[in-house]
Amino acid sequence: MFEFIYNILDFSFDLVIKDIKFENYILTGLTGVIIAFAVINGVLGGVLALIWGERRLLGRFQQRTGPNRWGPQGILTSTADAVKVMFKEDIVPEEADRYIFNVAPLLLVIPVFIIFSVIPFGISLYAVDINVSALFILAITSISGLSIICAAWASANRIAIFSALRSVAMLISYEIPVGLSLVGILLICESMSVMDIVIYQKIPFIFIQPVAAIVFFLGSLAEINRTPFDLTEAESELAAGYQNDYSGMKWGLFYLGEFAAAIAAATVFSTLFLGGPNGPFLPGIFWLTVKVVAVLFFIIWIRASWPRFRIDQVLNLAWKGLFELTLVNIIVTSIAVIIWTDGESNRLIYIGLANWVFAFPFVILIFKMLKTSNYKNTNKESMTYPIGSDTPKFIKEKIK
Amino acid sequence: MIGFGLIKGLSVTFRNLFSPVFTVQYPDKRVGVFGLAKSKNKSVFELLKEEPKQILYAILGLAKVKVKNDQFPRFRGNEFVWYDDRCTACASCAKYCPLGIIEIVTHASGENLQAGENYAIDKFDIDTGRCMFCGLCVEACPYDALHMGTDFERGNYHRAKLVLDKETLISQDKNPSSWFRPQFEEKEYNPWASNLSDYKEAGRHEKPSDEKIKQNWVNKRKFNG
Amino acid sequence: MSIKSEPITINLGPQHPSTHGVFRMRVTFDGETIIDVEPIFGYLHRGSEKLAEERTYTQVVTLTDRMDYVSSMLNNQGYILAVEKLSDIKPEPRGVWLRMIASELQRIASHLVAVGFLIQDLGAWGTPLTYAMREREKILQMFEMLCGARITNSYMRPGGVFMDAPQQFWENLSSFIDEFPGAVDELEKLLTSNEIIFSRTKGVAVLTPEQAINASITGPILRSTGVPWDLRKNDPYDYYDKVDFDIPIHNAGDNYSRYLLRVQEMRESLKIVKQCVDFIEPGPVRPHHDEVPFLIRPPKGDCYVAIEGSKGELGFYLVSDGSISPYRWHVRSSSLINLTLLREMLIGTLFGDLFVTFGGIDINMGEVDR
Amino acid sequence: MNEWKGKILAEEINSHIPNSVISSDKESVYVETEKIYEVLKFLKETSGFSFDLLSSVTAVDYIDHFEVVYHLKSLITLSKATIKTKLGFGREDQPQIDSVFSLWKGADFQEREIFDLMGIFFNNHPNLKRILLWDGFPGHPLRKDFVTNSQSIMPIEEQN
Repeated sequence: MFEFIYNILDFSFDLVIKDIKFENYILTGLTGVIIAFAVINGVLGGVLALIWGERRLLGRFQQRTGPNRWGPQGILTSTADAVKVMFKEDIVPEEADRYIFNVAPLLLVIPVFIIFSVIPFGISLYAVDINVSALFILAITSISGLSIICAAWASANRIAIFSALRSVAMLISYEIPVGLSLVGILLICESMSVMDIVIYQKIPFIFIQPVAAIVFFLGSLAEINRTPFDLTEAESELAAGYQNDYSGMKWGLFYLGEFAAAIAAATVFSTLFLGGPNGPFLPGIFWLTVKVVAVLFFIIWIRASWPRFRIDQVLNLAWKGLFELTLVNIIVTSIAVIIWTDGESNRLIYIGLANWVFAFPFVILIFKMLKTSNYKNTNKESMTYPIGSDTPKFIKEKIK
Repeated sequence: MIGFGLIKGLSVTFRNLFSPVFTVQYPDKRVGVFGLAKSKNKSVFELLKEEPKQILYAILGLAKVKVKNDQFPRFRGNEFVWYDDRCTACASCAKYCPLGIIEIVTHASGENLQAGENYAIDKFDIDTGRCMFCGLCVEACPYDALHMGTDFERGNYHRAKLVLDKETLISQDKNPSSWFRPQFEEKEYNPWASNLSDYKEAGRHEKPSDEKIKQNWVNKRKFNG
Repeated sequence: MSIKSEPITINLGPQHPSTHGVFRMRVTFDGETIIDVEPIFGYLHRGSEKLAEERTYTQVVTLTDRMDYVSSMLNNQGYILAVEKLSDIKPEPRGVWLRMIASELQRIASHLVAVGFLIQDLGAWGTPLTYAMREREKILQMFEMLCGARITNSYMRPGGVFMDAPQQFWENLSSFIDEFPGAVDELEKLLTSNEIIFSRTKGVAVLTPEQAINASITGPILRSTGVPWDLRKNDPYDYYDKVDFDIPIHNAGDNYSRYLLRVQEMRESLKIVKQCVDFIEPGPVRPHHDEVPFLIRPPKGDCYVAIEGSKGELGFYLVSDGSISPYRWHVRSSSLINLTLLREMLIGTLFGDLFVTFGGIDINMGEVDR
Repeated sequence: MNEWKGKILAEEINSHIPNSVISSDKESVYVETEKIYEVLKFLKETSGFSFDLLSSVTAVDYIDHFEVVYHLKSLITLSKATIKTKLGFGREDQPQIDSVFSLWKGADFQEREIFDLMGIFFNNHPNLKRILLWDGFPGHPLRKDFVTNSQSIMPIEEQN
């Protein structure tokens, strides 16, 4: 991809001027700008489409129409919203720390876009191929927590602080299972490069690493603050959480960052577990889009159907459930990898079978264990209050 | 077991994804090509011949059709219907109004002196800006002169314009609601289909003939004993 | 190692997405745990009781609509029963049956709102709420057929109801009776066995029957603690002694049992509506104006009438001095009194449970502040 | 549900707590204000009465005196009764009565409401402050001498 654009630029430069100084530096920079421009605008377009799609779909799930006024089927609604948000008054609270207050939205948005730099959109269609890109994705996503705590602290709002503390607690808890869930894949592929993982996925890894897929999916839901883990915003408890004091385009950036994160999470999931751009006949970008849309549909479907967890339950799930599951997954996978070494035919199928047989039952077991609530269940079997057990005194005397 | 309830919930929402919507679009609704043709009672080809621009709009999803949602006949609407021919200026409505928003000013007209002098109405104002549409004024009216209306689109930027004065009440379209008017329901009268500008149709009683008035007059003064 | 920490006090409301109106709480947290709650009322206080002293007995009906605006019919019924008892009016049977149909439908509508918003407070993104509202919409449309208004009904008058129901109403009612059980089943399928709802509401904000009765808590909350106390059964008014229905009770006394109880009560209410439709016979719906005039002048005296509202015992205390307007009108609002134990229920729970408990109590600010 | 006749209930109360009943009518018993707590405690805790549910507490302004009305219900004996007491004769500034908060917690908000709107002071109430109106509201609106037209409902600091 990079070479392709670089060569085109080189060729067209040569047509106009020859022998400019530092030609390769200029060309490298220009190529980078073009790729970044394409990717970022693609993601921005995706965000607008996702906002529209989510609102329409939620509407349909709830037997409503959803937005349908601007453009065909209301597709321009999110564009109109974006324009409106840009022109809204920008309010900074008096007691806010202005500098951090302004920087926080950017801190949320930029890392999300950086993730897309290592995602392969086709078999040889990627911006950069780092040899530790899986680790890179995990590292970059943690920055969003910093952004949220910056925003909350700077806006000097107690409700926002609650939201930030929840966010940090969740981020710390879910980093670990999400990171460990990838270990199984890395063991099988013996590479940390996303490109290598994609090439290795003759069978999508969701069938070979079911436990890891579940853990990764739940973990990424928690990291992007979607239902049932949307405790950071928790509309019915914290109003809007850390965004309470933001308005105008700064709020718009938060909104953008959240939806871009949803797309990023869906893309990473479909790259690592659904085979990414792998698919018959059609180009890779098509298959990737189909998979991303499918994952996003599932995320929206969950949002339409389930309520939210409480904070202690969310943390319990991470530490007492998902963490153990990843450990089980690592043990089973590493034993399987040792038994069926590289080069063996049907290696993936054997490893997958081992995972389904030995690791997957633990999902049921651990979820069953989590069912007990830490509250005391005072379920009384019999009625205790003696209703109608006595008669009034004046009637008693009458009977006498 | 954990998970089954959640999956059941997912199945319920998924089934509803394909069931028809229950929201009502108002004041207009977006339609496709077929919807547009249906709303104009034409086939798509006729429409394509006559109004190709409209077809293009419909394909783009910009075509809209006006929707007017009919309420039920008893709907207590915004504009009051008042028949000045029926009103005797007794001011029952003003007395029964819990908020006191009906203002009536009368003077002795000097007409019909024999049967007891009639009142002429100088002012009949209803401040709908403060009205809560309880309908007690209509219930109180002994001569069926005042009726609830059936309109609800009187949004305005000035509170003063919400006051219905005598001229507006006389001149505006008369689509009375059948709230506390059983005679309308017996007739199966539909406020959205027809107009009731004739005061004679709105009442519970026929206006008595002169002969009957005379008879009443005599009966009242009959000596009992 | 110990980290220095201090409690944090947050002011929730009067503008908050899930306080069900303009309700304010001053909540003190230790981390996420609630250590103190102080409810603050009065943001919707309109002085209905004072207003009633300057209005006639019929005009006060319009004030009752605006008290608990999701169960206006029940408020109308309670008030009208008090007026009838005070001035010794014998209501017409058809009027009473219509009154019962209307108020039971209103109870269903009110419970639908309660269940919908309870789940909304749990964080479900509107889906159960829209399903509940879809059913409530049908009831409100029937109310519009009956009396021309959806919320502020003013349907009942001393001696019965103001007008007979139109033919359209009966057709809609019969189709509603057929369809509604299916809709409740759908709602229950979505919610009742949902593990998230289960884990979040089960065992939260537990009340014992002794606590609840001592704090004058009535209605679904009392019944969820295992006390089968329903004024429709224990102190029948109108014709509730002629219809056959059960009082569903639960023993746990937590938020989950409050939710389940409301769902079961909806089914019981539908049962009552069905029987009322069978029992109703043609006839006048209110006494003639000669018997019960528009301006009622009850004899001197006072009376207290309580009905089983959708939120608990809804009492009306009327004092008459023989004039056309009540000398004193007091509403025993169950919404206000059910909040008495809010502090005791919430202390020790987490932030997430706060609004769930609040939704489980199901108050209406119009009735709390009046 | 049985309703206690005023006369029978008055006799019962008077035989246990002498000189506590002033009079009785068809449904209600008028009790001495000083003994209201004692009488209600007796009615709550004695078997045969066991009024465990305080249905409603309210007050009426009869211009020359106030009247506090207690509507009691009993879930155990399935009966109900009305107890009334007259106080504040001659419109003394702050009529006083004992709170029943320690008997029924349900009296909490209702007594606060009476204090707020009617201006009757409840002794021994742990948290007696205005509930529906704000602190500093001029007067008590449900009293008959509260004139709505002339009295501003704005807080004092905002009036100037």
